Amino acid sequence: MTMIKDAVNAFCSPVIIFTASMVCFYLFVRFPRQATSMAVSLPLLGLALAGFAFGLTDDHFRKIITTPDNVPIVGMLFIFLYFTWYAVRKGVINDQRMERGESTIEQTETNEKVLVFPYLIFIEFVMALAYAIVLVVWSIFLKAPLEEPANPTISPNPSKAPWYFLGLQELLVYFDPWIAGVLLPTFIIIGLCAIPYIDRDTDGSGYFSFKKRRAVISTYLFGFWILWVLLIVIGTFMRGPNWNFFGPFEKWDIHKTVPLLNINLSEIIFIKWLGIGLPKLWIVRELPGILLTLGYFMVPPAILAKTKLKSAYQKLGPVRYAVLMMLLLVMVSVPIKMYLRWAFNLKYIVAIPEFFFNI
Amino acid sequence: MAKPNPSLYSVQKTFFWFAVTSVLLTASLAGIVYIDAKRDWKDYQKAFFKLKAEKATAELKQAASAVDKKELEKLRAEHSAARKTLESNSKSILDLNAKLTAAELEITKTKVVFQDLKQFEDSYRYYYEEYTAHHDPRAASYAAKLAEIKPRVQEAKIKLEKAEKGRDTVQAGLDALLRQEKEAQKKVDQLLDETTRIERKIEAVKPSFAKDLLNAPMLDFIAPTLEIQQVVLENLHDDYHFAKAQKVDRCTTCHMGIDQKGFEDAPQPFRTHPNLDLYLGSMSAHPIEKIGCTTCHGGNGHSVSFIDTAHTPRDEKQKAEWEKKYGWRDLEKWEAKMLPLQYTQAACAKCHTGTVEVPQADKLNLGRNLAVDLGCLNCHKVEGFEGLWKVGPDLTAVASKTDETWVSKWLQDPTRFRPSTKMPRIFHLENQAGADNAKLEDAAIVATAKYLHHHSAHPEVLRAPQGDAAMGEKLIKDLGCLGCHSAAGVTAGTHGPELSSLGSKVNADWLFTWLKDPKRHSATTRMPSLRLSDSEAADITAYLMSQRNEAFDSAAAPKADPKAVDDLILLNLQSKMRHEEAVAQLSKMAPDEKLLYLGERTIAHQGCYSCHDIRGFEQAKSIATELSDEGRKNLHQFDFGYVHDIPHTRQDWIRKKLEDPRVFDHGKVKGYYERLRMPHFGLSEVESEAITTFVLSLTQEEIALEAQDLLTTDEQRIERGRRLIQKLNCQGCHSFDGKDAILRSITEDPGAAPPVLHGQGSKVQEAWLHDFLQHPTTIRPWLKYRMPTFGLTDTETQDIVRYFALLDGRQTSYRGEVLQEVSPDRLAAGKELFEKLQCAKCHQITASSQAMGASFLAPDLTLTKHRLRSDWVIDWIKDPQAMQEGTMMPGFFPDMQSPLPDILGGDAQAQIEAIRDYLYRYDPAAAAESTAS
Amino acid sequence: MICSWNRATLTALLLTLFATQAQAASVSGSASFQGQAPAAEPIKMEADPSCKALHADGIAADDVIVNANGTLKNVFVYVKEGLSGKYEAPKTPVTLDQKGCMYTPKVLGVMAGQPIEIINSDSTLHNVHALPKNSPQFNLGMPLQGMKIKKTLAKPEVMVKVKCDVHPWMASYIGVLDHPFYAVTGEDGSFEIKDLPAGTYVIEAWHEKYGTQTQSITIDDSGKSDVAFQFGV
Amino acid sequence: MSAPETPKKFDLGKFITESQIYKSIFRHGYTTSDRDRALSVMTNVFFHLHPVKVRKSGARFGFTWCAGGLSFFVFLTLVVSGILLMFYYRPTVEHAYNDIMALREHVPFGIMRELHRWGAHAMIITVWLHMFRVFMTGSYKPPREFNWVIGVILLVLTMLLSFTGYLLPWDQLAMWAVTVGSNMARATPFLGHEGPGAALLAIGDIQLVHSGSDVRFALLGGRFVGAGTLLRFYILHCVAIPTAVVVLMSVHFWRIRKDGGISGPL
Repeated sequence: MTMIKDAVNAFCSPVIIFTASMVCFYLFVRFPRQATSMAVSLPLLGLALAGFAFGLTDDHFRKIITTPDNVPIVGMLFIFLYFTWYAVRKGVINDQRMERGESTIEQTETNEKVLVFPYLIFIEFVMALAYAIVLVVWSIFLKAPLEEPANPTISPNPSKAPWYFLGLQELLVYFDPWIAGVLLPTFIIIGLCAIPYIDRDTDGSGYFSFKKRRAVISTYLFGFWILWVLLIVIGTFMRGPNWNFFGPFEKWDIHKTVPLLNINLSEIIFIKWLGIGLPKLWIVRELPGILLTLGYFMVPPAILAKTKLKSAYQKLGPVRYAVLMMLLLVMVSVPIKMYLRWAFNLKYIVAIPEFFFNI
Repeated sequence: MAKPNPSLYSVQKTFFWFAVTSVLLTASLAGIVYIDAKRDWKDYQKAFFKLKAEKATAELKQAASAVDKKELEKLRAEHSAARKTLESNSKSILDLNAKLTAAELEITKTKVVFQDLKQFEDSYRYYYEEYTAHHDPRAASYAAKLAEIKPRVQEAKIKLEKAEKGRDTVQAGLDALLRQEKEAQKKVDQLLDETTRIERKIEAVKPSFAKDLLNAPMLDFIAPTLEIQQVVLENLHDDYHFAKAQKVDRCTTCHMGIDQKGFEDAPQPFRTHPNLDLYLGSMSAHPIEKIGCTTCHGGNGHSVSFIDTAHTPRDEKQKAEWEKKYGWRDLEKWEAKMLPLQYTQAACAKCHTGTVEVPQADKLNLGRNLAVDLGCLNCHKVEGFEGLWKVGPDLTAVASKTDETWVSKWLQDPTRFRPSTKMPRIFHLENQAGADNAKLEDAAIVATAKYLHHHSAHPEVLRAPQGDAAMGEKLIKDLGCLGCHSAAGVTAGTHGPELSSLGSKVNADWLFTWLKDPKRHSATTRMPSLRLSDSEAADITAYLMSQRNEAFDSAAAPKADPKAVDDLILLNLQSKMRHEEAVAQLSKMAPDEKLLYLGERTIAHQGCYSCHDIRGFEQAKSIATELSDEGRKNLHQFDFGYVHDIPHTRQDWIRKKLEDPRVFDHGKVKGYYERLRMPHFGLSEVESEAITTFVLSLTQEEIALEAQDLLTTDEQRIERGRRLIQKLNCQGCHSFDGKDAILRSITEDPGAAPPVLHGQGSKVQEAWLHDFLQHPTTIRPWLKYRMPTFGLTDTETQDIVRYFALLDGRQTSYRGEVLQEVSPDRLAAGKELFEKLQCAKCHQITASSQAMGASFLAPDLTLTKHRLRSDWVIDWIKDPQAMQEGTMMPGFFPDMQSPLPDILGGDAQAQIEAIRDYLYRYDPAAAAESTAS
Repeated sequence: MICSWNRATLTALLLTLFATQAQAASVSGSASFQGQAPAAEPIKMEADPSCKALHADGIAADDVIVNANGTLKNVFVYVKEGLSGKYEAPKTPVTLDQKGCMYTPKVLGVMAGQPIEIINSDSTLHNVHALPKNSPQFNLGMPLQGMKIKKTLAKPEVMVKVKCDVHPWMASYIGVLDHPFYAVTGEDGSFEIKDLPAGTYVIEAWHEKYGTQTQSITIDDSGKSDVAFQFGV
Repeated sequence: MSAPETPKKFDLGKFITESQIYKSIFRHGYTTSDRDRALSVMTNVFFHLHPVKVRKSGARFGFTWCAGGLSFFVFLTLVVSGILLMFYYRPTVEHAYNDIMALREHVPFGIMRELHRWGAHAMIITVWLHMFRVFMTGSYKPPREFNWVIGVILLVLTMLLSFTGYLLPWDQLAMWAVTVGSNMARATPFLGHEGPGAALLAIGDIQLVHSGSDVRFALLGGRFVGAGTLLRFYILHCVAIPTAVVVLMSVHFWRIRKDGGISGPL
């Protein structure tokens, strides 16, 4: 038992979890048909449930899972796992139908109309009743948390935001607050709003499908699962006192100390490589970082527009293409920054504390 | 495309799901009602009412058996006889009742007439007055109307009164008939008064259908019998950090019997609070309506659930019991938990501030006194405890007292030399274990001893003459040394050090000099001078020097390993300079220089100067944590390290720290100078619990002034005196102010013990007391104990004099006695009484007195007029035992009966006053002359 | 004598009341002295000439008096354990006299609440200073010859010392009990405790110098029982 | 329908459904004819959110997961339980915590607090789920672009509702979660006093954006989470955001109808 737990704890570091999740995600979107088949998904479900049940035997794990405010996260995970599986599976089935030249399930019924009362209303009513039952039972058996009165002099360690913001709080490890707390949420909202204006292809509207929309769906699922849900899970279940990382079976020890050796890009370049010391003027000092950042946002879109995404560029036109690339690059920059941190202890690419401007 | 099918699914099937979900929802809604109705506190209240009913039933049984059966029977018989008479008269009663009804009717009728007319009259009068005032001509007509109606009103009134009288007559007749039966009934009721009262009580608490209905779910908002009980505390607040919320204690919701007598043996939560006269009772000092519960016990008064109120178990056993019984668990995130019962006294200090001791809080007082005595407060700053004397001896002239070897052996382990010492062990503790550390510790010890001797002054020391050790031992017992010290095989005072094995420590010349005048050696010492003669001092010196600790003598002295010294010096230097500079500096030091440097660093690191005067450290700041708000310090600020065998609570941390001060270093990797420094005091369980209570009591919680026990100016002055008295240890020898003297307890004959000082303030004159405290003289020749000279300053002396006066409710004036004019007859009577009662048999009054055995028995009465207050003398002669238990002075006027009926008419009071007057006017010179002539 | 009559009536009364209890019996015995009798030291009464005058030939200390038959005088014998029931204290007082600057009797028994009449037969000042631990102490001056004072001791206590602070040699001991079963050895060293109900008792003997001894005895209906105490150096 | 042999038998159901009161409310019979069913939607203000008929594919649970409808229902339960809580709860620092404790300990139906809190969590999940489903079926595509945007705004508002409500119990959990959450506002570019560029906004030596004038101050009503924040969040939670949600929800529903009903292949 202890050995398994120790092994799990050792396995769990942000980089391993993150990488493993990305690999799984890649396999899932690369082989959706196999991944959603019963032969694969049922054993995986069994494995997940068994792992969860095993986890519950551990006091610490159980304590964190059953913290009242964390219970919905666990519920959400299972709900979303199921519906992701369900949606992709439906899409795969429709894809197969379309390959065979048949219409999708939805299309077969799209011209049939049924009366709202009773057919839709009844579903809604039963669902409403079912939800009410779940809520009441949930409320009866799980008391809402109430800690001691607010006290500005004692900050709990760790202090955490409400769980649905914990992905952003987790990003604070890798980004300054203005990026993690302001810029990225803004981009998320803008990005979400922009979806219908970029993906205007009416094909694939109103029914589950996968193959036709593989790129779009994969991007969305990547954003949702890896950059949102996974970060919430890490932030909620695996971040303990001093925002240190803890394995699922590791006790949250307030004294745990880990080395923090982060350095800035300018330091790497001017001290480690060139050995000339940091320039006094900030603009000179940060020039490599600024150039790198600008390059990141300028060069790939230009190259891709000429090569791989030529057709997309032509379809979208320059403005839409630029917006899309901007959004995508910002999104990708998150894991890139995380890996840079893990690989090179890189703190900031551009660090201008004079204006609180750090990237 | 298939033909459109207008139906999506079978509606009938959804009915099934409707049914299922509806039933489940109804069930879950019923669940809500159930959990609302099923609250723990309701069960407790039901159980309590049951208990109360049971108790009342038992009471009822007792009360019923106390009722005189025969008497009851007799009264009942009388009653039934009266009833019978009544029944036989039923016809006339019916008759009278009918008449009564008729009379009532008549009254009603006449009353209506009267009232109507009266209304008219009032109305006419109003108009009449109004019109007259405005000179309206209509006034005349109203005058006429008024005149017309007046007699009619009068007539109606008379009719009404007549009707009322008729009714009263009938009523009286009826009452007369019924009286006998009523009185008989009343007598029976009176006899059963007690049982009826208890029956009613039972009725109020016993379960019934009506009560069940009132308490039923959904109906219990109307008038339930099971209700939340609460006290709202006017002046007390819960600190919600941003605002203060009024304190509300709902504890009595479950602890229903807490302020009621009779539940002393009831199971919790119903048990009566101990000592209701002091706590909770409405007449007590801490009424529940004013003080509540959580003010002292802590916890969350708003809550009514066992866990969320933050009950804290006393020990592991209770914890296990609670876990089983109540499902108790620790509220990790709640700071203000209840204090476990053994530490409750810590809460007293919230309101009782500024006093040396808190009345009735023995544990807290013990802890506080220990914290003062052991020097805790020398190192730890605590608001309100500043400016205390240093508890350790002055080390500025230590070289003249003892040698370096002794000091270093002592520092290794003080208890090896003197098991009872208050000096804690500083070196060689668990976090410095291991051979390497031991070497470092020894090096530090030797260096410290070296430093102390090197920087010691060398005051002149007298030569000790040869003394008689046996005589010295007797003197130690006789002179009162034992009030402060344990010595000569007697365990007594703990104020000063135990004096056995002193021969292994000091040299005879120093000891002789010290005994002659301690202040000569150390100006700050608390040791007073006993005004010893040279031979007395020599005898005591001889005895004390003969007492040795052989095991300590033969123990090897620690050695300073040169490498260890170098290592430590390097560690010190490195904290100030670069490594290479440090090495260079070290290589420049001579060996002696090294030791002196290390000694200085060691003393600075360990903070020795907090308790001892040490040259070179006059301005040094104490090294320990401030404890002013320790009782509220956040739990996460306590570093438990790797100690897991104690509960992680504030009190357990403090206690563990006291018992084993270095334990929290356990398992940690730390440098020599980073380790915990608190020394080991070897406290007993009782002591560590008491000190823990004291430390928990240190909070800076703001309590409204109205709720505090504020001291008046006089009380503050008394406390100032108390502090001084504590410092001087007056109560080692004298019993007063609620404390019994140690010396008194080891003196067999109370008459030979130092005098009891209860009522000293009303006994002696202030000026005399002032002089006496500064320059003590012999008052009681028979006492061998000697009042020491403390070398008090004028302010200190005045503080003590005022303290004694205030204790007796008097203000100091230093005015002395003003004598009243007295007739010569009275003086003559006084003289006669003085002679007849043979006062001079014991009291010296002149050189030619007959007093026996050279004033062996009683004080010289010539002192009286300057020493005593005249009204005290009266009280004293009346009943000496009452004022000083065990005194040899007999009472001559038992129950104020004089043995001499022929003087002053046998009036005891007059006789006593005459004696007093005689004493205050007695002039020894004149008396000597008259005797001579 | 009145006193003993009183005790007899009391016992009779008790017997009628507790008729079920066994018949009364008595315990008798003696306190013998083993070894060399200590030489009695003469008391130095020079401090108070009026006392000195009363004893022209001098007087020996009275703390140990060994009788001619080798028994010990002034031993207080009483029932320590085994009694039940309540016993009323008699109203008649016991006398303690101060005569010739000495106490007579030296050792006496009294019931709690029973009056003690203290007499000063000397012409000098005496003070009676009783030092009980369970009851309130008293210390009364008796400056006049023939003066009498009545006092009681409220609670049982063995023994209560009575001293005179004016004359340090003077000491008397009073055994205060809540029952009437006690005796003091006299000139022949014997004692007798009468009218004791049958039962098992612990009897204790007390002497000023030699401390206490206890013995357990069982008394049957037949009546008599003998106890012997031995004191010695 | 009625049997002639038992003309006088009293039929309670009929008595009720034919009474004037019933008719005035429902305006149609309780039968299962298509006409009655259509009428029940058309004449009922609640049902009338829907059209009379919908696409068969869109009505299926497997297609919609009922996530949108459920989100609406959860919102309704939150409104109801929230109103009941408002009766009892006072948003001041003296009372807030005690009121919540009383709800937990002894107030009848204090369970409203649990219903409200867990309902809030549930709503976030259902809203996310709704968006997830809409994306997966590609239902945001023209002509439904704008409704998707409204949906995104509703999603943000839902999280803000939950966030503002999180503070109201006024315990450590609440206060510090909000402190952590709102600390980010400090770093808003130009608007937060620790945000990039804020230092540039100055007139001479006078900083325009400082801790007493930045966007966080506006949000919290003070430099730290305090009494002002509690009131501000209470108003936002109970009045401002719900109003916005209701307005946007109306638009959202209306647009569903106007953009072709419950999505399905067009």
